[in-house]
Amino acid sequence: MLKEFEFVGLLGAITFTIPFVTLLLAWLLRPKKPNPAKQETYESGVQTIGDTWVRFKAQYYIYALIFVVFDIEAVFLFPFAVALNQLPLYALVWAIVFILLLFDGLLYAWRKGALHWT
Amino acid sequence: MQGVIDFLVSLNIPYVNASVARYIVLQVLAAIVAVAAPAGLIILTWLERKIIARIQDRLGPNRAGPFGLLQAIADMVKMFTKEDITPAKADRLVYNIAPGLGMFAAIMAFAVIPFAPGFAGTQMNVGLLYIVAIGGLGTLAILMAGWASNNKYALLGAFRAVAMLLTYEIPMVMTLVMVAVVAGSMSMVDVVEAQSGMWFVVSMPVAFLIFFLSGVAEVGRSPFDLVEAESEIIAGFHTEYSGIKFGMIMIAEYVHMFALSFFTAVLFLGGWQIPFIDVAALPAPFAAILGLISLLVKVFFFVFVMMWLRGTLPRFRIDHLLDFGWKFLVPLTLVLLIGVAFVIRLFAPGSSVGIPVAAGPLSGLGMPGQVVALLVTNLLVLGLALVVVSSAARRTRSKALRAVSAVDSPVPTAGK
Amino acid sequence: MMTIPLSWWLTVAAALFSIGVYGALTRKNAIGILMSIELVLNAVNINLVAFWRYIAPHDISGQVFAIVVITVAAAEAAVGLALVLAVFRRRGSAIVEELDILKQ
Amino acid sequence: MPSNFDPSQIPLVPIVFWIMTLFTVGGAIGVVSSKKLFHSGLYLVLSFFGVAGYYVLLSAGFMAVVQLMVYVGAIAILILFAVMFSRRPMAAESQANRQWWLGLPLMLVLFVVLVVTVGSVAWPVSGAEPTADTVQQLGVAFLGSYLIPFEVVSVLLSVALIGAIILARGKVEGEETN
Repeated sequence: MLKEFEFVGLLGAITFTIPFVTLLLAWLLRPKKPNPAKQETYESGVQTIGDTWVRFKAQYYIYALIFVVFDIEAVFLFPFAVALNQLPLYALVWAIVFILLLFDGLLYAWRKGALHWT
Repeated sequence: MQGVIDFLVSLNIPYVNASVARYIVLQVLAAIVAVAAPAGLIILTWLERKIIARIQDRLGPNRAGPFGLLQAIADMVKMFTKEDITPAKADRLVYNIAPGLGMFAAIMAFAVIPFAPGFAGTQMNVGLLYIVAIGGLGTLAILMAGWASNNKYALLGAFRAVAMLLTYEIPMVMTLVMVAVVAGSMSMVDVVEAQSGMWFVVSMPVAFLIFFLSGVAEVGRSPFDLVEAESEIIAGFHTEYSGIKFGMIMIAEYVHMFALSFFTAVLFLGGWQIPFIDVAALPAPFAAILGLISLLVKVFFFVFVMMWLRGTLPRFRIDHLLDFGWKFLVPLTLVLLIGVAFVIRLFAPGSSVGIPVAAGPLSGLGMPGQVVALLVTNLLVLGLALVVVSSAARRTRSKALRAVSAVDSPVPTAGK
Repeated sequence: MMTIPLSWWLTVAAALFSIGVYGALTRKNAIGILMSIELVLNAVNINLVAFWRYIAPHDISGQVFAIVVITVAAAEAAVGLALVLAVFRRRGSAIVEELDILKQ
Repeated sequence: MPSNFDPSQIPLVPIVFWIMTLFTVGGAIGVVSSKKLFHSGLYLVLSFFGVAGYYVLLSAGFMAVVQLMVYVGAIAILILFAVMFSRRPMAAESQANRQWWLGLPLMLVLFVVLVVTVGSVAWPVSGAEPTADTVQQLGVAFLGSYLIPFEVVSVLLSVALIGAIILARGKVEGEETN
């Protein structure tokens, strides 16, 4: 198992340095003349009003919520997919039940209008 | 790759034994991948500008160097020498980390790709999940960038981008499950080898389409580029970024697009396979070179398709996009997954590993039967989905029409 | 490969667990408390996987348990955060100490 | 350099272990001590990442990618979303409550007790290597001996989804939407 991740580690080590090298190179090359007007928040020339970190609508959170659930479903489905040929036929039925139960959750969200973009 | 290792060992350099040689080869491969992925960007940006220009009946860059080839280099130089402004109100540390993290995630995706027969950095048996896992880091980078900029447009853009990425990741993961079902393994190397009989694009065209479509959305390219819809939210999550950090975000986007083309080619178009030629059986250097060329041809085909899409399609609206993802693609992929798993199990050969399992009832039909059954399942599910959608659309339309006529009809009576 | 003794893993997991418990006890914000609980669950998972690897590598149960723990952690995070958001919208605060409506 | 130097004998595994420990424990300390909630969330991601590295060292590759996919790709995003929804998440105020001085010795005592316990048990370590394809084993386990937990998980997830949607959607008057 470790052998399989060696390449990921090596690539990771090299890739990790690339952003630093890029930033360093740019830091050497670029001019640096900050002034307050430049550093203002850019909102198409209009002065910013109030706090940026205002609240956004809960819709975004609901999408993330459904995503988490289906992400975990995938975690269970991948071992099932790989082992499919080692499983008796009734196991397939149980897997389908598993998928349908989650589908049920999605259908509920749909019916309740949680998927509706307002 | 084994050949190269043996060659290194045979040179009898001090300290270089088999395991050291293996490390050297892996390290060199890693270095090539890590440098080539962002460097491929130079070709990609040039290609993109040329292709889009042609589609729009323009010439595109043609001054710098032959055919404007040096334009991309000039752009690079510009990125490096521009002043890099950090807004005073930004969360400095997070603001600076985010582009680097995005770049890191995009390049790391290349780790599991088999480039040619025998030339794969890793045979990791969880390769398909690895793609998804690394993709998650990119999502995080976008969220960090949008957040740390302390700009309302950037934050709104980041929210939209993340909502879209999450939406389209589910159909993508489900198609990956289908690939794992058919290949019987999650290793990319095994997936390529499983396609030596028939490419998955033939047996599962619908899954292929869904994968590519949601992949384009994941990359955030047109027509799914509402993340950076200028007319609505300036440049989305990277509104505040300038200079090289903006450049890094662009690099990440192009590398991501490149990686997606690689994944599509490997997962559905047989990777390094060439039809009717058994590449892996050729003598070693030819197999590697031919395999790599075959893979790159497929990759650049998908790169071209993506640019073509960008040149011809208008942008989606976010509510349409999310509805399309949640209400069409997700149910469709779930149903398709059930169908594919069912077909594969029916055609499965018996097994005596672990619990002895009887062969599927249709296993006698063999590979051609399986391909035809998969194809039929794919088309059936797609047909079913289209029928359901069009009937639903007709219902909504007639309801809307009725509403309109209900509003309209009282008007003349009131006039009298 | 087994150059690292089992006790190292258990010690690290213990450290993670203790830090998580500390966070759960001392954070003001409900979201911070949830984060600390995730740390605790991660410590548990390290233990499960380490036991699988060192004591029963042929019995996959250790990983099955760990995956179920991850699932439960995700469900907990989803519901917990939704709860925090709901409370936050009602009361305008996610600070646990200010949510003393039952005391009044 | 000694003549019998063998670069393949570099203790890579302990080195990676310590780097990952730095990530995990450092991230965890960041989570409980950071003054900004958003930074706490990012430290949490760092900690999750270190744990994924641990799983690789423990030959549990599947667990490692699942850790990245579920924790970093999904739960961390969910947590960061929630942080953004709560008020003044960037305000640099102390995030610790009044009992923090009590928590600190408690944590140390807990840690010492755990370490002493760990050290005092003779763990029946088996030297066996795990079988290569753990993913397939997992699939067989989930649809074989662990079938009931497998189905219960899907019920749990649906219930969590439905409950969370009900909670998150409750409308409050005068709420701004963007």
